[in-house]
Amino acid sequence: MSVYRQLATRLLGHDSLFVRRTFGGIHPPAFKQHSLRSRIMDTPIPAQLHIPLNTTQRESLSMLVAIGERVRKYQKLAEVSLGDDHGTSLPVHAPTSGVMRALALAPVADHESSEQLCLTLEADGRDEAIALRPEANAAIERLSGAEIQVRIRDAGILGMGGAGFPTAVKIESGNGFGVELLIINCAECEPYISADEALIRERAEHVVAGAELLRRACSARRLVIAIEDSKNDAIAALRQALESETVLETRCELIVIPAKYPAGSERQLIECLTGVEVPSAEYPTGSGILVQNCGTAHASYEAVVLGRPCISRITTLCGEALLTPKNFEVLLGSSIDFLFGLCGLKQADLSRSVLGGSLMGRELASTESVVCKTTNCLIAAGRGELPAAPAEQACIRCGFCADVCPARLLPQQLLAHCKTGDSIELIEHGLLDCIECGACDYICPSHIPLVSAFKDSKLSIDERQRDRQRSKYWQNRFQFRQYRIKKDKEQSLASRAEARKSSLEPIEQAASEAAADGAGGFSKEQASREIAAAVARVKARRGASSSDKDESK
Amino acid sequence: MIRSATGAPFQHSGNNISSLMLSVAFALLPGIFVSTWFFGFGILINIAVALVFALVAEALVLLLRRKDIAPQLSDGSALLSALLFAIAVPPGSPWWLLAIGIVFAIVVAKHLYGGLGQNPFNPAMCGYAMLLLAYPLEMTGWHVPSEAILGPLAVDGLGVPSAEPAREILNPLSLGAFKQSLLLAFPFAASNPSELGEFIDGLALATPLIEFKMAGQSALLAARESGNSLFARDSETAWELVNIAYLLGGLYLLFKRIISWHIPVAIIATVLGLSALFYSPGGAAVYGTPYLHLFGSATMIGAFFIATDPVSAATTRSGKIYYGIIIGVAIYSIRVWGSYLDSIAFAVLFGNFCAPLLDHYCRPRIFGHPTRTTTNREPAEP
Amino acid sequence: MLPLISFWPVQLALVAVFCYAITLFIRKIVLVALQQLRTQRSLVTRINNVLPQTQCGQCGHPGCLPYARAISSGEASNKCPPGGKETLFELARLLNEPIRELDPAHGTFKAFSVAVIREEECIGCTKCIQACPVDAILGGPKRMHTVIESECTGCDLCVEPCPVDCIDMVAPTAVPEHAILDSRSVSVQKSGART
Amino acid sequence: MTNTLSIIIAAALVNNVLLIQFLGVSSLFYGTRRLGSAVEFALFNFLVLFFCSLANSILYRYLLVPLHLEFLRLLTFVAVSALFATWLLRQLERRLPLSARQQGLLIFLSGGNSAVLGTTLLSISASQSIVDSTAYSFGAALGYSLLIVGFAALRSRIQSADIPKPFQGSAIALVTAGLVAISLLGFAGLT
Repeated sequence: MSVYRQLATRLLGHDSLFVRRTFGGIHPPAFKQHSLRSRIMDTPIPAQLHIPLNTTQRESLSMLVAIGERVRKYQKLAEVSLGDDHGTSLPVHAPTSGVMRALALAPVADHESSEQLCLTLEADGRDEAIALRPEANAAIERLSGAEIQVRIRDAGILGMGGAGFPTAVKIESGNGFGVELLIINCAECEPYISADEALIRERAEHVVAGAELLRRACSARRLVIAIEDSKNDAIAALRQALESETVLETRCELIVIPAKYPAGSERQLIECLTGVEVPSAEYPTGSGILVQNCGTAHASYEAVVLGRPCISRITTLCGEALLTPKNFEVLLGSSIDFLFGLCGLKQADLSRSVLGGSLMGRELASTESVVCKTTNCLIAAGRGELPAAPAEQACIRCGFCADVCPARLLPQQLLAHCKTGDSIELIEHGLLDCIECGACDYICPSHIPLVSAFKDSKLSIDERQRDRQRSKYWQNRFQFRQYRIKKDKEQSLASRAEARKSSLEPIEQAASEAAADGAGGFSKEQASREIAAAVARVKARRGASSSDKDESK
Repeated sequence: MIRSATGAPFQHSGNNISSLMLSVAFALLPGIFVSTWFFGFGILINIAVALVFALVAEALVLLLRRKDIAPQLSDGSALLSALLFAIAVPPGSPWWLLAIGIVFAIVVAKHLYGGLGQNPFNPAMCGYAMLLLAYPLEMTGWHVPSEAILGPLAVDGLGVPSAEPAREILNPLSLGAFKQSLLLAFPFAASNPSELGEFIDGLALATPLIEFKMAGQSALLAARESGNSLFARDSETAWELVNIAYLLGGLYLLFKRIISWHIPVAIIATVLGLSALFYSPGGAAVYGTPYLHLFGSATMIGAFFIATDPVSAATTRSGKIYYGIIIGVAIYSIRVWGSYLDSIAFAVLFGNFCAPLLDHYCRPRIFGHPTRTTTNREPAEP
Repeated sequence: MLPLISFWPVQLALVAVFCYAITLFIRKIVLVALQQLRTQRSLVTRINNVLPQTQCGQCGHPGCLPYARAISSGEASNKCPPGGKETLFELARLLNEPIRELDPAHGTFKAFSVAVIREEECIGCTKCIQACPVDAILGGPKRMHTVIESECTGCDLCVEPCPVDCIDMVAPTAVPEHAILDSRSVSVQKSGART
Repeated sequence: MTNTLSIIIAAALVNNVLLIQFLGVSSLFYGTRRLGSAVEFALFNFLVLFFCSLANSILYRYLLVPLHLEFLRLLTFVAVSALFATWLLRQLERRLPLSARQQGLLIFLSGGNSAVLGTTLLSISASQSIVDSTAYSFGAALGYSLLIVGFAALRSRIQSADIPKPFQGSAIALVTAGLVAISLLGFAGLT
């Protein structure tokens, strides 16, 4: 997509960042005011923490502590390999001091996986920390991009917005493309979630400093902080921080975008600010743009400046079933039960607990799930707050869904093709460009679960494409075999001719024939005799074993 | 498809089909009110009859198909179809005409395709067009309650009253007029046949477009200028007001974002443009003024209420514009050059026929794709 | 109302609009035709790409490519059990035929399974090695054979020749490496709206 | 010019070959549901209809009438149509194998289609000059093709509909054709 690339460069070369109207979107009631009433609170240390390790496979884990060992706060517990394609690993640190008890699968409040391997840490309540080594300002200014990147990696920072992509990997993925623009995403457009807003209101300076560090890490030329216009306090705080901030060597811009869901979606945000549409199935880095969440920026600040690894995050606790909804700085591995308890959960009122916002969230099967690095919001929905959808009615093709779809898809047409299962039409209608934002479901007068249908269809398309890939592989193997057989035949013909001409050692001749003929090397009669004997042997053995089985039964 | 326990989203806007349908029905009220004011109770009787038959037909079909009756009856779609159909059919039509039309609409045009949301053609207009083809005589003139003053009325073959006024139009809101309308709708209720015969022969007042088509516009103007008592209640003014009432209803729908602007604007602009293009005061009278085309007949209700039926209309934005243009052109050409008097029904049906094609070819460009056509991401072929 | 436009310009305008519409229509036709021309040549390849490439021969042809050739010259497209419903559907779509049921004469749909040799019973006769269409069986004469699970197409062809019936078809234990997509197509977009 | 235009419109819409004249209706129902191949089919039929009826009317006007051989016209028309359609088929099979395979037996419909003969006969009876009959042929072929394409789109639209069992398949296609015919009847008198 060199056209887009050029366009991006041209646009970014000039002072061309301004707010554009993006297509679609909805304006759901936000329900953020309740959790924003109080300041961010620290939680007490729970008796037991299940620290999620971001993987389900023990093989990808290299433990640095033993079960039963005493650990201190900030101590590195394990390195989690991220697979070959990332080529790096993610460290996990102890949120408090205590004794390691177990390593087991446990439910986790993560958007992608419901279960992860967790390390159980029995807290001793003393909260003994290993000494952190904060850097002096001068030292920080001397740090190179690569060094910042290493520190971010060592702190084990994941994308705090919810997608959970390792930040260091994301930064590195931009290196090959040359990132022009870094956008710090403070939009937080989804209802209920207010963690980022709370964070900015109280620690705007850290966010800005972290943003600048991220910019240096990916050597972007421009740095933009994007925030929705509904967050007045946060905007004021950011303005103030930007004015007072002295570390910045480049101008960091604050751009206020209109509040709309999903304005905070990566692609939509980029389009809104730059007018560049990130090409389908490509990452924004291909267009020279990198987007990081403001929580990530804050964590990066803590990691680089304070030397503090990522052991906690800001999580919104809200919902009508909570007496005092608020934002907490939660230690990773705290259970949701514990957190709800801190907010005064009215158990009788709780109808469902949801991770994330009300539009893209996931219902949690159990409240024993633990907080991980991507847990941005936990909703304890009261009775009638997030009700189950009424019975689905027929699609009347009103087109409301097409009007709100940020990807400009036609959900009503997609639905018809989902019903017939026509994967080719589905791909042509752009199902794979669906970002599953749920705007169509929100607006649909017939209460059709469109996103669920699309997710299912995506899965089956994915499976089909996997089959295709496998077929392609088999096809290649088959063709290679044909080629091999042909070549073998030629070779054996040639070698026979050779053998007839020259007087070779008989053993070598036999060997060459064996190599050429596969089954050759001894006479046919002998072979068949041996096979028959072997068959008889096996039959005898099998008869014996089956009678053994009979006896054992 | 059943919403799985964990399926997002959990929040909903609160839109639902019945409230949409009821809003559309609500927006029809001013038009219905003005029509009643000028043309009497015929339209209300039409609505009542059509509604009863529509609901009964729908319930029967659902019963036959062993589906839940209550949720589908209460979604308001049958109600809306019946309303639109009843407004289209001339007041004073006998009950069986309405029954045949609406049963055809509900059963054939809607439920044979599987019910709400799946019919490719607008049910109300299917029923209406079928009646227009099958009962042309009953479907042409609007009966207006009247009273004989000078003996029997001479009516020419086309239902246009001859020059001499033989009857006087009753106040449409009077009790006598109501009785007449009722008897016209339910002929079997008449106490003696002669009473009925008098009404059947009674005065038929055509819409201005029909009149200008039949007699030429100059005749219409002449009749009006001469102060002919036939036009005591000036039918053209009445039609203007009716259309303005429907326009108001349509604007309400636009304001409530129940319909999008694309279809009505495209239709109105096309009709306006074409009629302005062809009209010349000295030229052939058959073309009619743009004003007459917009406010003289059923253009407004067609543009705002009938063509925007979401089920049978095109659904993409550009598709909606083309859909409106096709309907507009069809409306104008059928009115001016065609042989049918009413053009909305046929034009909308023709638009419905084109809608799937438009939906297929007028897709918007998907986010992140350089061109409108999505490339299939299959592995490249050698 | 004033005469907006006199007679001749009106006609000209109408003719112009009409000609424009016709031009658009013809252009569309030409584009479609050109696209078709481009895809016409590779009919066999296209069919072959839809087939599952198990090379199992259940269709009565020695491999998928020969069957693709046969289909392109008119043979029925419902003879491929390992392809499952998707292959039936896609073939019907490609060939513009109504979707038919699988021809029962050629087998039934089965879940994907791979061959496993019970190694203690193997006598090392190499018959299965010769039968395997994708060289997924390792072993030499008089030596124990084994199936490379990730390469096996589940074609069943090795089961028949084995003189001691020591080959079983079992459900695969893991998704083979090469079948894992590079995770671009679907998952890239998925996380888009989060943050 | 106006005359030509009105002939085209009349032939395409008002006297549509398929649904008003009921010539070659079978191609509507056996026709494909996929829009892409419906367009191909329609294009093929457009060529057959237009060129056959054009060739036939030229033959008729400039050969049969001057030679007073009008009684041979049916024979000639059938022969010419069959020849042309077969030739076109051959070309299709040779140059566009995928289309030929996709259309399958369907394309034979177009060769032996009553619409071909009907259009020819109507075009020579309905028109005065060669220009008129060209316009008529063009209009008829256009109407035919448009209807095939539009109908294919309609059918693909109702493909996912929950149609009652007794009406699935051809029955609902017939009902749909009837409704389309009603909508086309509205254009009656358009000249």
